Amino acid sequence: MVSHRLAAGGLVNRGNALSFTFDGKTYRGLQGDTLASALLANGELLVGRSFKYHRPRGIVTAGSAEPNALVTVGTGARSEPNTRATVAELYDGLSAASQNRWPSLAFDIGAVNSLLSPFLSAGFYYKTFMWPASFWEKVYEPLIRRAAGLGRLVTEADPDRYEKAWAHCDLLVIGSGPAGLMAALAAGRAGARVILADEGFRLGGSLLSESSAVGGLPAAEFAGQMLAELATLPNVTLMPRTTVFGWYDDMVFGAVEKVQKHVALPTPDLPVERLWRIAAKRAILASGAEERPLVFGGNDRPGVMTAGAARTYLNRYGVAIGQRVAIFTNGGSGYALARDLAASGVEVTALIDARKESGDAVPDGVRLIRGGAVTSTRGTRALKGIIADRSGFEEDLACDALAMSGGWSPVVHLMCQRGAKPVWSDERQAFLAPDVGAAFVAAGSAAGLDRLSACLRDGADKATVLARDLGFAAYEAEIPDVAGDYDPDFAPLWYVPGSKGKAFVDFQNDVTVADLGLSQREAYSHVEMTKRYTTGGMATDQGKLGNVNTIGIVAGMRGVSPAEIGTTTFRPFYTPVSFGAMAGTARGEHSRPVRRSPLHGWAARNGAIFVEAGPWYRSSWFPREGEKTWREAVDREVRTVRASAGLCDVSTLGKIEIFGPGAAEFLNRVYSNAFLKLPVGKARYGLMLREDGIVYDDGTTSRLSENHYVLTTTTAYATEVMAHLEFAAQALWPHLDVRFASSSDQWAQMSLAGPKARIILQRVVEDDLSDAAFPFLSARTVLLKGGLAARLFRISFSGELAYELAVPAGYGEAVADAIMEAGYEEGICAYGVEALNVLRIEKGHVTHNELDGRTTADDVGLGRMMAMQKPDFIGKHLATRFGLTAADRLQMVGLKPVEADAEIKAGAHLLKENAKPSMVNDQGFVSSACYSPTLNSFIALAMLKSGRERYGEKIVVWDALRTSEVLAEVCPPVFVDPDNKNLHV
Amino acid sequence: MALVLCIAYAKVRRLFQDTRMRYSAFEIIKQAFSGNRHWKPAWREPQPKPHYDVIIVGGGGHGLSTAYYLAKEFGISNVAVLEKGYLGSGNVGRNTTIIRSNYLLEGNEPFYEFSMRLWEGLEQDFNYNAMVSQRGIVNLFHSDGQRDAYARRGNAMKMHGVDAELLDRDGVRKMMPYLNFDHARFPILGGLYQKRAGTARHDAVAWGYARGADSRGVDLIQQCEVTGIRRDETGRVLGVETSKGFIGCSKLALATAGHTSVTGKMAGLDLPIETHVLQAFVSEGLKPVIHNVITYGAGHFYISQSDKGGLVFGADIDYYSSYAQRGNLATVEHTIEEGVSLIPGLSRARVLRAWGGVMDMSMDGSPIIDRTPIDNLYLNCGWCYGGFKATPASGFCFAHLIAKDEPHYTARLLRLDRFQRGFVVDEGGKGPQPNLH
Amino acid sequence: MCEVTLPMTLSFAHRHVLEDHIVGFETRPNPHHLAVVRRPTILCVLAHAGFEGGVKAALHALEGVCVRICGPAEWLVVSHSVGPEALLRLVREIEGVSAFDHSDGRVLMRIAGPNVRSILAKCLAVDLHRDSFAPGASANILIAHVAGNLARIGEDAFEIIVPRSYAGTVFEEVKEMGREFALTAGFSED
Amino acid sequence: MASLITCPHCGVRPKEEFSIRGDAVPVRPAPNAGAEAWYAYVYVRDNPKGRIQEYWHHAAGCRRWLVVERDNVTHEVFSVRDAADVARSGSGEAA
Repeated sequence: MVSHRLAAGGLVNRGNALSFTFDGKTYRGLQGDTLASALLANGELLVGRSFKYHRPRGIVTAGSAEPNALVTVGTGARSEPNTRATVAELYDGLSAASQNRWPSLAFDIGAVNSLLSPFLSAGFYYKTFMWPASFWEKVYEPLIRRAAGLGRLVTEADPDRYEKAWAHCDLLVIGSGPAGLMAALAAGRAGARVILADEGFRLGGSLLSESSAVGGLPAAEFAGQMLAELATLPNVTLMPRTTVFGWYDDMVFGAVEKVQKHVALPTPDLPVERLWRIAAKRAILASGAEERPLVFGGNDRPGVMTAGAARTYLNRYGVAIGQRVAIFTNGGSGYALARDLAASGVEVTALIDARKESGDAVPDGVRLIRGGAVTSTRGTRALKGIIADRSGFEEDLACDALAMSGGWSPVVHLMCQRGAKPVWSDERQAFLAPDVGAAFVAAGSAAGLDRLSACLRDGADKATVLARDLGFAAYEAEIPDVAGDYDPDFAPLWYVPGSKGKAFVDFQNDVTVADLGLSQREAYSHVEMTKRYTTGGMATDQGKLGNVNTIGIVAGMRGVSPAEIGTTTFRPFYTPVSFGAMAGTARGEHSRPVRRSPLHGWAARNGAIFVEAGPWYRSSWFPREGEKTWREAVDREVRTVRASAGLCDVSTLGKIEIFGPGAAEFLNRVYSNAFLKLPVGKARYGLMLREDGIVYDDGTTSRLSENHYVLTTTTAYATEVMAHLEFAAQALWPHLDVRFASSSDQWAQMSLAGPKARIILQRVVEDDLSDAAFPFLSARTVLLKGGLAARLFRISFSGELAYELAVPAGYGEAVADAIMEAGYEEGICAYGVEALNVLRIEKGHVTHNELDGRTTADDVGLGRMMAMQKPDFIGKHLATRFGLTAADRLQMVGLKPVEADAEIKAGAHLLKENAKPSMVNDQGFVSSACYSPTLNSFIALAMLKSGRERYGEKIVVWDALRTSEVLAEVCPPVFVDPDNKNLHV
Repeated sequence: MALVLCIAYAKVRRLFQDTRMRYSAFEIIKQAFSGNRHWKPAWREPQPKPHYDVIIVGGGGHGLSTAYYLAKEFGISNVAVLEKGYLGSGNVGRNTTIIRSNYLLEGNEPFYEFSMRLWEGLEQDFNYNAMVSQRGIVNLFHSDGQRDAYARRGNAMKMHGVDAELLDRDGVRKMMPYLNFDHARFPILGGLYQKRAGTARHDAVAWGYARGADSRGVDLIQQCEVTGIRRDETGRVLGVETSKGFIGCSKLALATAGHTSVTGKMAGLDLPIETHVLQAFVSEGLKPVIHNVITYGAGHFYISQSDKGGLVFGADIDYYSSYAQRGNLATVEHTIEEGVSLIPGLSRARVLRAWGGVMDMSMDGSPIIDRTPIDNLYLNCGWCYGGFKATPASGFCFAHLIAKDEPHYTARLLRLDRFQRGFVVDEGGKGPQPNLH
Repeated sequence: MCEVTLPMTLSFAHRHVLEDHIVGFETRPNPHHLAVVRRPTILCVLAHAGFEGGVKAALHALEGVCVRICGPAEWLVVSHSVGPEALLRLVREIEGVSAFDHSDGRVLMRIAGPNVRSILAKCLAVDLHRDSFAPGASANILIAHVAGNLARIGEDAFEIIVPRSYAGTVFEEVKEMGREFALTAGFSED
Repeated sequence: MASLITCPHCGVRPKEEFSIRGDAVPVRPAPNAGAEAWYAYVYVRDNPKGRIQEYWHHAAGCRRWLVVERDNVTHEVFSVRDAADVARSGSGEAA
């Protein structure tokens, strides 16, 4: 390979050589290179393969719109597919590999598709692969899928860190080229909080590629000088390597900062990428302009790139894109490149200008072909020559690089992400930024300006206006002179007539002019349909490079202005954003915040197995030595509770302190049952409905003093119920004098249940707990021995004599330990939510398995809790609708298998004996099921059509999903102590 | 005169059917040898006639499929589809392409299974490859309670004769080893698997129906925005005011999900609907890695990989009312957090594009296919997240309703008055708050 | 009745929820440090309709307390010198007040250092520039995905109060976000 | 709006701090208003395209319910008021 690095020039650090590999081969680059510039410097033209035809492809741009030079960077779990080599900052040890080729980049079997291309026209797959029907999944689709995609995703977990942050500023400047720099400086000097963000690793934007002198200095030096001043301003934040990818409502911008993408081994103290949400009062889009490729036969040959890219490689990286460079242009841009190449001593084969005349200066010794065009190119994996056509006269010119310039399109993407469409300008032959209001304006070439001097002034002017608008004193910026400024003005040339071979508009997706023609002939004429049918603009560059050409060509085919065609919809993201940056730290075990019960440590010490329950980890069961299955542990825990006593952590229940003279009335309205007359010192079970008459949640509420209640919710609905009550208090009945706040975290709450519960608890509690002194449903503050105040409630979910004791969270573990010690001789055990579930099923108590958002109070046998005599409560008025009171509704029943050892599982459905399974015959379903060690049988709660009329009926528990059918008897849903004798002992 | 018109019409209609170009491998080869210059337009671009038997408002998936089935199954082809944008510019062009029939309730399961059956024969039926790919869907569960709920759903499916399997953790791992099994906040316990579910190429569905309807004589009129509904003194619909003038009709059918409240209001309808935006996303193209459709049970996240290699995924709606087809960053982040939590390897992939679809969120999360209090006005709306998979059955059942004035059996419970009568079809049990469905 | 020999009086050890998170050798505080206060007094105070202004004024008049704003007519009253019972008695004397002890329901941390705002910018969305969140300001706010309360107690010092059950998550997340600045963490001396 | 809401009590806050309930225009009927009124309150939504009022709950902030008046096409916010103030003023109209 011939080195393409020039002896001098560029902003690369020639004293710092970096070693990297591409497809296993080792190369040298320089600090300051991108991977693309380093590959070019090494003479590597072929860097990728296209999507459909697997055509050999080279680097086309020097920026983020690159469609071809996509490589996989990194190895192992750090592999990153589809990385644009043109923006990948080179570092020592970088390892890159080409994609979408087999067996190798130089020899790719898939290239046979190119020969088949007549059959693979746009949308061909919609017209075939339909016969026979079964072949799509079996034959055709696997073939298509094998060809799909570009890079390969590694499925290992990412070893690196990511962060997210917020930033706030008066003015966000997007882009650090001439307009952006001047804007930041003007607003910064005026005292505004400025953020200057740029996707590049070196700030300065196009100034870094410029050969003009600005303010008497080389452009890059001028940029350096301005940046140095900006760095001294405390109110200015410079954010290199930061791509603003999205503009969202309320002037919030999404940006991603590559913090450590330029090191081989990232330090774990920093993220590799950081997602920024930038809340800006004002913003300036100074994102520059994108050069359009020209569309002619073979315009995708490796060695063909945009003139601006060629100029960047030359001026910024000191790399000539070839030894003999031809230039094909329709405007001043090609001339600027010709002058710079000539000045650097690179041979310019010919400068072919599609225009018949222009005032642009041609450097000495460069052959100018006016009114000419390139109609095709030669070479397979690298450009060997071009066919230039002037007035029908064809000439074969040997060259190893071709720079093309089809004019410039302002980069207006961000401004169009919120619905506004860019506006076609006949004068500029480009789509310009829409007016999106005064808070966000474009400046410089993003605003359609062309000359450097104009861009510098525009940036300063616009920032001055915005800063003044925010109340900052106006600052008149001096605008530096530009020596060697040129006019990149151009004449439209959408497509070179007479082109031979494929002329591409979308390089990556292999969309050609012929494909566009086909889409129009077939009536996919709206630009969105054209896009969707041809896939033009749907590649990883999202049409940055090709879309305007597509629009121009389609406009030409239809004989209308591009304005009439319009653009497709711009949507985030400006450039692709890693999932890692978007996820930040929320991944793996940290994907959601964890809530820990104050009794977590106690449960862990007692051997608990924890289970995820919403944000919580709840103690599920407490296996003891010798217990082989969870069932053994649960059965023992249940038996112990029924025979003696058990202690269970119920701290996760929601607890709300309710105060005020209006509290009673408030509770009376949010619960379906009566609450006005709840005595002080008493708890009551309450049922809460939604306004549609369906049960929402249940729990107990206790009156601690005249105007102070504590309400409990289920664990699952704690958050929702709190919001529901706040809504009722604030939006429905603001005149009620009631105030409340959550106290869920204040209390460690434990349920002590079982016939021995009182004896054990009395050993810890000072107050008299006899049934007379503390009867069922008592609720009040008691003193523990030693003086600690606690709340004690005599309520039961298990159906046994039970208490719930609440102590300040920090004491929870100590108190639980004391109770366990106090109950040691009674054989007390810790029990978890699994045993709790068995206990409540045996007792016929409902949970959200039954209250699944479709059940009424009556459905679950709680019809008596609908206090319809109350004038109003939430859910009262729609609860009487026909559908909610129909006789064939599902009602809660119990089920007992006819054969005791037959297992019933929740989720099974119910069928009449000998009935054919069908939705019409479906009788209901099993909502909860368990093995009952008390009854020595599986039991279940089920929702059955007209269930309460069907006690005694045999019914089939149909579980085809788990291939089980069990005959069961329908029974009342309370399996133990139906008369509640145990509660009142 | 009328007779002459009828004969002329019949001739024209036959002409369309006769000259309809059949798509096939043979045709592709034949066309290739003439430089692909002789492909015919997929559909006409007609001017509206003064009057149609049926006008369908909305040229999205549901409107087009309704037109197709009206013409093909019910013999009504004097039909116009009025589309304010381009064909398929509704949510059919803006979704995550999932098709499935794994529902719980009697109001839904038979309907979506009917849709699934239609999907299975769709491409041969309308001679267009919509890439219906029955690659299977796995709904992951992460707790015992969730397993029970999925078991209940799977058994409901089987009750209706639909395929369903309950996978355990090992079964899931075998099928999708790249999921987060070892460091998950919410461990994967198993999944409900429907093999026959999958994806379809969304745009092609619209195009296939459009081409099929057009070839049967339906006028597909694009860039034609309905601005009003003209009714006589009895309230009957006479026709619609449009950006292309007044167009009369005997029956008017609305298939404008996302904007149903707006079009409904033109006829004075008040509906149980709120409009919300749902974002969806696609990654850069990657070599095939995800072979089926996955839903994450510990959050709301779903993902599949397209035949082009892009990972197509989505999650929750943005929760606020919106008619803007764009969403907010917080939802993007949330969605991708869910994704990386479920599939750690996604971290180094890149998301390419986000888009937003506006949806009718109904008050129980289920759609409405019904007559309205106005005699000759028909309603198809309330599709929430689920409209794409319903496209065939929605069109078929709506066509049935329009043609016969009685509901198709599978859509009989999707009635407008179900809220008033208390027969909601609340698959999620979330109650009357539309953004929770 | 069984006889169990349990002492007539029990003494229960109080345990801080972050004991599990701050273990082993405590590093010397760096310039960036996260200090967890062991047992502050924290009351939740609510004013009833019509008494908002009076309650607010009376709370601010209390000695030895800091008043943190939660929302309209809702405050956290924090003290490092007055115990919960005593403070509750004082607060309940104010007309139109309802209050309860939340000292065990909340965890209080202080974070300080020259780059403290950069650390917090990774944990919360609000602009902490002194023009919009000056020393003395406090508010309920989402911190590390958890609803908590933030107060600015100095130019480069903030106080974070979060629910006890979530404190571990918040503590770990703040520490993680502080790695860039070598943030240290430990129980405070007071 | 979709990014930031200016809470009347807490100032500018991100969307993540809020949960959203839906249309804030329907007013809960009197207990004896009749089935039709209750049906309309619970189920029927005007759902206009344009200016709307919506309930937002500042769940991670002051925990107040807010009535956000906004445009559901442009996402512009016109006002954010405490829901209790709106309810006390007797109607959904601007006080």
